[in-house]
Amino acid sequence: MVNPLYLIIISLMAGFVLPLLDRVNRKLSLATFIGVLLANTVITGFWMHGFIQADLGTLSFSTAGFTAPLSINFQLGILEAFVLLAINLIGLLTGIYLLKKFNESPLAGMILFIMVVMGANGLILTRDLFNAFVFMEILSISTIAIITLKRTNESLSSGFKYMLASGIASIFFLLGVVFIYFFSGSLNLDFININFTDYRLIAVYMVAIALLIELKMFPVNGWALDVYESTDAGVATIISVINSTAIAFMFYKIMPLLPSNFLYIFGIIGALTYLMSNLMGLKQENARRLLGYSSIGQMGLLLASIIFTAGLEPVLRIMIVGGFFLNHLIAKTGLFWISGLIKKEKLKDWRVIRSNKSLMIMFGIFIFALSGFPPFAGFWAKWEFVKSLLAGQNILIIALILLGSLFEVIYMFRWFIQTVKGEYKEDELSIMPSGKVILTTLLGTLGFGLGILIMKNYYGFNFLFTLPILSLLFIYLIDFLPAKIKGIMSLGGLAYYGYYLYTLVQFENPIQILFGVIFLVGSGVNLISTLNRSEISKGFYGLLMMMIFSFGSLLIARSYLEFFLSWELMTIASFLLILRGKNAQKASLMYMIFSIAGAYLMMVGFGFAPELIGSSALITGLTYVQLPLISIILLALGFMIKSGVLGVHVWLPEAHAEAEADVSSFISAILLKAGIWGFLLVAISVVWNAPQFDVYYWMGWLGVFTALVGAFLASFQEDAKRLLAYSSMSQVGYIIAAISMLSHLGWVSAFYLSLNHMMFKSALFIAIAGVYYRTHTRNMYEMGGLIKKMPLSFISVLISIIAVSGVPPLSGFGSKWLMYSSFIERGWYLQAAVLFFASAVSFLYLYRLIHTIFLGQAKYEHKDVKEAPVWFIIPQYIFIGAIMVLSTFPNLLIKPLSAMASQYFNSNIVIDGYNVYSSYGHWNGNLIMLVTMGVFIVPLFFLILFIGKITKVKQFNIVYAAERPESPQTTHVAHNMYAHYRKALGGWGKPRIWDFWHGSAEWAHTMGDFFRRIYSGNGQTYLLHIILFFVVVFFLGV
Amino acid sequence: MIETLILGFILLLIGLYAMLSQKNIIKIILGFSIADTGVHIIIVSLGYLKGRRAPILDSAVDIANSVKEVVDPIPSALVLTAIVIGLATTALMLVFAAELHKRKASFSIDDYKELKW
Amino acid sequence: MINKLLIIIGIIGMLLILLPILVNFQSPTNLSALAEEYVRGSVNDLKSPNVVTSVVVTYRGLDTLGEVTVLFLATLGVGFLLENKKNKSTQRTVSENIRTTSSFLVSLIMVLGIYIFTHGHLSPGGGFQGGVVIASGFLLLILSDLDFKISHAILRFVESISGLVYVLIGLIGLVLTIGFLNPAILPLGKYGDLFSAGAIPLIYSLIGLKVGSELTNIIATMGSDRSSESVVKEER
Amino acid sequence: MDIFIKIIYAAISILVATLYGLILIGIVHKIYARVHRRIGPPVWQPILDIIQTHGRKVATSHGIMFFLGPVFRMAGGMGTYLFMPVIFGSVVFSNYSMAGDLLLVMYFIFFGQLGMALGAGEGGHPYSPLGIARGLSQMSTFELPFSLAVISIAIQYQTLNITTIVAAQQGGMLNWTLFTNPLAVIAAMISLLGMNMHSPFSLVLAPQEIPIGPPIEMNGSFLGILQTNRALFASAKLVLFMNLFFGGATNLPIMMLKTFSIYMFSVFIGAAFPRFRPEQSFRFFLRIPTLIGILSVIVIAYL
Amino acid sequence: MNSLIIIGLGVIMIAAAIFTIYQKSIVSAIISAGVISLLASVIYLILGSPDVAMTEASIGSALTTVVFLYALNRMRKEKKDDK
Repeated sequence: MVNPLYLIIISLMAGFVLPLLDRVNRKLSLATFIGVLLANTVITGFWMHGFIQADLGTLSFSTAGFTAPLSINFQLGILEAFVLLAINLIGLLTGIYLLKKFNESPLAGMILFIMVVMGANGLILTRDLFNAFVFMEILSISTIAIITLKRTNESLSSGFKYMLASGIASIFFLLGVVFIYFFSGSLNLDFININFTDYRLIAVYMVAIALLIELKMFPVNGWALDVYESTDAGVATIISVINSTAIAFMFYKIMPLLPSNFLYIFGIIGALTYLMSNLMGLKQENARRLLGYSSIGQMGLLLASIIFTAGLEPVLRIMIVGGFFLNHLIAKTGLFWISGLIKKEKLKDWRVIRSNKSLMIMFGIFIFALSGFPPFAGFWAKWEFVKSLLAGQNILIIALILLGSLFEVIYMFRWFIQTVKGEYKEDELSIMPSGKVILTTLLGTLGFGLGILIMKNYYGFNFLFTLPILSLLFIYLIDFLPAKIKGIMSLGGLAYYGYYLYTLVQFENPIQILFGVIFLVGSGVNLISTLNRSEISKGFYGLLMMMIFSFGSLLIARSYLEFFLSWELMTIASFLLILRGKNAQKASLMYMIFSIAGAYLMMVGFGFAPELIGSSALITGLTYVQLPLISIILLALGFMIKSGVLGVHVWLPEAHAEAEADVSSFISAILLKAGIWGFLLVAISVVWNAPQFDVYYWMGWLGVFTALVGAFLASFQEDAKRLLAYSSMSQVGYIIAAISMLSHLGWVSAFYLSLNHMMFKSALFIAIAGVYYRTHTRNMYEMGGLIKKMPLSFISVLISIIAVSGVPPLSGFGSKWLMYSSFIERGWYLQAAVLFFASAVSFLYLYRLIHTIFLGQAKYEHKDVKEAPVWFIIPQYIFIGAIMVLSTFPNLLIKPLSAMASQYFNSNIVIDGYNVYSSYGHWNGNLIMLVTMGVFIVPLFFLILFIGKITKVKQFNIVYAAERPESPQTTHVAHNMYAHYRKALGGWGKPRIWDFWHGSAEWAHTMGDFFRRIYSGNGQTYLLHIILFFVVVFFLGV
Repeated sequence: MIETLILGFILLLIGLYAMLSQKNIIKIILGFSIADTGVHIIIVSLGYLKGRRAPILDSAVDIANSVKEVVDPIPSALVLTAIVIGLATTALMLVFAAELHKRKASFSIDDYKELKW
Repeated sequence: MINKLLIIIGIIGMLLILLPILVNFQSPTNLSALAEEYVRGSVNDLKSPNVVTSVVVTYRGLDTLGEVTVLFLATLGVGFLLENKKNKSTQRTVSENIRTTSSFLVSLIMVLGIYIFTHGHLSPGGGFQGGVVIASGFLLLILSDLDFKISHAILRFVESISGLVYVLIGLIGLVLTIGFLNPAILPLGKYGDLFSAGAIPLIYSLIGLKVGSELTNIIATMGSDRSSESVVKEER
Repeated sequence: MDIFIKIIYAAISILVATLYGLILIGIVHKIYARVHRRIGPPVWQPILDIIQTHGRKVATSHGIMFFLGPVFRMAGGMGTYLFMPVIFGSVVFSNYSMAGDLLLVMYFIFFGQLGMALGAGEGGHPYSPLGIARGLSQMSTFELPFSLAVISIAIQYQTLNITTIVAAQQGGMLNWTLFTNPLAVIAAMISLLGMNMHSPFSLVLAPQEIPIGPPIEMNGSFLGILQTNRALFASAKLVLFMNLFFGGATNLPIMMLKTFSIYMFSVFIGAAFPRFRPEQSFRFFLRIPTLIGILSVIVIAYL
Repeated sequence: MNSLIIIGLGVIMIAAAIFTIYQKSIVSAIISAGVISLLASVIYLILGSPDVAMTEASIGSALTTVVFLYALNRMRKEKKDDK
């Protein structure tokens, strides 16, 4: 093992020798510069390798021929090696990134850079407190000096502020260190063996506070923001990554000295920093400063994780802290680098990034990584961290962190969406230096690879769970192919996947097969409609397959983590798919925010859940554990958010409406079912162990009102897709309510409805997609009379809406019958009445849908409209066919569904031939079909026989006050069709939930704006913050 | 020695007060310098043992019994380092101040808040 | 006004926090174990009468190396920030008397400086103090002789070489596997001699040279006149 | 064989119900006329009207859906009627009630309405969708109290099977739901006013606002079928109410008596009140009748 | 004896510190801050740390003051040049 002193020696020698070399040749000094950084990286790499190969424990290296505590010693363990490797690697890469800059500026820049890295290395390695002080000074002085690499008023003044703050911090640190020596008689961390209680506390307190200041904790971090904003991108990187990491590591080293109550407070400060800086970031419009807020937040998170993982086993601790660290390291480095390439201050000007495809992808990767999405390290870290915090009952910390994380997601994704979707002019194009772009790409790939590494090696995930990611990558590679080829390949892949799951994985539970049909067969049929894409559709199939395979993974997940992983992958894919829509900025952002909020609820919910026994699929595994109430509530809420339950439904119409036409059907018909699947899993566990009827009673009400409100909202829409979206919300409400009943019949009806909804909603969305494809509008009042142009679409819509409405004889009635029977049987009478009301209201929107599009007066501009493309027609008729078959032979479905539900409940429906008996009534689908056909045929024949001569008339030949109407626009009753009803509802018709969420968002922004006023820009105010922070935190702790 | 310790604390606080209350950047740096001096005095006071002499073991000291005769050398060693570092910091601060002044020709720290929020 | 109040609160708060230390302060009666080791070791292992020097140069040699680095960085930073243009020749003249007196004084000061850092292990003082003395000599020169121009190149050279040798001396110890910066790479010699205590005098001399050149550099850079039209390029 | 007999029985049943419904309408017209101090048309006038409209040689059609609309409507009426037993204990009049229960009947009502709405929609006349919008809205509101009443009696009799419900009401007037569960009956009867679309709830046909409403474009045989259905559907609804709330009927005369009385109830109310504006009507149903319905459920289920 | 000296010195130093803060003339303030360091070095001597005393005297009082004055000089010059 190479002596770690060499890290210092090499850097110092280089530092001293560079001024001489530079006299000879600048090239030489540049080579030396890179050589030193490379040597550091290689050395640390060897250590890491050595530590991975063999468990060497921690090695101590002393100086001056004496052992510690006489002399200063360095300690090298796997942790040190890991952190050192990471920061030296970033140092090397950033050094390369800055090479051009260094070539043009004075030599001092390079030396200072080396010294920053050396200071960080020394700070991490040393065990001597005073030595740490020296290295800290090296670190901060070199950092401050290098800030002026970019020479502006701003960077100078921010450097000065930094100096003042770090000056005070170093005074505290020095005093603290000396007092520690005075009280304990040693400066070496390994030999300090007294407790710092009573008045001695101040010694360690001062050291800790100094580190917190240097770590830029809230609120003593105003100067740091200025620095991030004003300095060169590369320098900001090393401050954010190298500098902060070294200090965080130092904090880790002095942790054993700190009393536990203070540690707790520092942990809270860390979490609070995370929350506050992200809250304040909401209002930020300057990209660099935003990254500054984010950096500071991440440091807070890192600090909190260091403190609150103290009791964990080392490997897990490394997973958590190391995960956050790596994530921050890579994402923030990448983002800062990109900011250096973009050279735009305003967030919205970043759209020029679109001129460079790979940079844009990297930007996305870094943002996803920073937001804690799989497979990046932050995801795993957050998962384990929340779990461990829960084990320690630190609810407050979880709340702070998750809320902070949510804010971070909000501004990061707002930025991302703005960047990816914003219009940009060609002349804004800027040519990016390709070397730096490659470097950034390398970094992004590294981050991605690391995540995959954790996934494969630490957790040992099955191939199936990496499939979503792999498919994305694979299709990205063949993205140059035409859409049809990719589509057919996807279809083939999906078919094989389904076959593979069915035959080889072998479902443990028939319910899995049901949802497999919904997820995979449904997706497969829906996929046909995407074959209509004629262009290349870059990126589309990759994301689509990623989403579909994630559905599959959800089905077979065997642990909470597998489930959550697949869930998050699904969220990524669906978010990006929605984002593809033309005006989907707002929609996709809302989708992301709500998804993340839901995911966090789930994460906490899973954290509370007891460990699973064995490795069977979740649907079996969950039956062996008893979920605590809190877990049930959180999980159910998380899943309900994804399903768009009342109160959190606001994302749903936007996402459905703004997504591309053939994507909406996936979202509505299948994605919402993923929420249902999760909700069902929780319910299964509950049913099997201790039925929590109270909670589910209220969830039932929630579902019922979702159904009602969804139906009303759907009735008041002008936009066809929005109407269908609210209709989906309404239907999901039925399903949620039915599952919440926790009864046999309830579940049968929920299953029945889930499958039915998948079919008819797919058909409807695809039909509307066809209409949109032809008419280029989603506003129903702009259509009309299309029945003559698009008869096939009309028929499929007709049959679908009959199925939705539940009018006999189609399969919809089956679900209604099961539903009401189960509600009455379960004793949920009022709920049943509300549902009945909801389904009556649903006629309003269904009629509106079919009438305003297909009936009434045709518009002139649609006179050349043709039938929808065949690729849209095929899947519709597959679904329609399935609906017809299941309507005629309902037992095909009822029997297996009943069997599924009777795994958990005593069956109380009897199936006798075509008769289905519940304890309240009966229903014979076959006979109904026959009678209906009979009563339909009789008047039909009568009419055909006796009608006499039929005269066909032209469009406007109607009895209209003896006048010919002027135009279809005035004659087609479509706009605001149910105005009376809206009026009748009065105050109930106001969009209160929208107002609530808007208000909340507004409030958060106002709060962020309010708090960030403390950063007055005045260096002296920042000093005052520091002093007051010192005082207040001390008295809080005491 | 408690007297010097108190003195050190007073100087530290005066220095901090100056840093917080003075608008003139030179005065702020002076405040830092005073606080630094205070810290150094505190450190040296902590190493002092009553009635002992400097840790230089020349002929005037009984070498065999030296540990009973000299003051603690460690704080002195630390302060040596700290003083030099203090100088380095002060010099850098002053250069920053000078450069800032060059841009805006103002001594007041209130004039250097281009960046905020 | 609120600002003032907060400042007062802050300072009083700090006072309250620090007060317990004063109240509980007891002057120790014995050296700490570590200090005792140092005192003994300085005599026995290092043969250096000045314990502080032993601690600074040997036991905590890494600190000192770091400290030199900090100063080095400050020099760099100062130079980096104040990119000096050519000195403007000023018309002010200094009397011949002052000039000769000062050059005489300067040579005395230099000798004193060298004495201080070479005797660092024997008497109070050492590399830093000596270095400062040397720097003050140069300061005197700058003040008295306005035409005097210090060659930055030479300063850089001295600075670099002394720093490099310092590190190399440390490295020798590492290569000999007796420890980085171990002064025992040279014979320890006789207690109390000038050439004793191993490499301590050598190291201290190098430190003296380095500190001297660095400080001179700082002074020279800061003191040098800068023409007002030398506007540093702004990056925007 | 069985099936054929069943079909013949069903045909008889429908014929009787249709004629009865037509005569009921005639009677109502007569009563209105008398109230207005006119002589009025003869009671069989509706039958003559139907024959007359069917006799038209020419019919105007706006398209397939327009053509199918009346068919749907008629099928809806026939189906609704056929899925419930008309006379308790009678084989001929038990219809196809074994195909499903009360829920089926309630939902089959929508079948005809939906079909009619679609057919009328294709007519392209603005009054049609206006009328339909009103009709659907009002339907959704009066279904709420009605469904509450139905739920209430389902709880009361522990079944949704109409035959069983009727059976439970046998053995004297006091066993009728009217007396055993009066709240539910009140709620349902108010809904019936809406269902029958008599004043004050005659929003859909509203002569002064949107004359005739949805079927405005219907003519010839289309109109004839619609008129036929109107009679059949009216009697189907009455039979449903009779079965659920008034003890059903064991023979034809009792059935006629009971249904006539129920019908007269809505006719007299209609003659007495002026028409509501749409939103007034919606609000009305969502308030008092709904409250009564909820009360009836609560009383039956929890008290 | 030592205590008395120290208290005396201390009072002067504190006075100098306060003078530094409230003195309008920056040059005087810088000089008086230098005085504090100089007196501090006396205190170090009393506390048995001649090494520190030497360092403080040379660096703390002399060099620091010089650096301050130089910096001030630079700024002053700026002002003149500006006018």
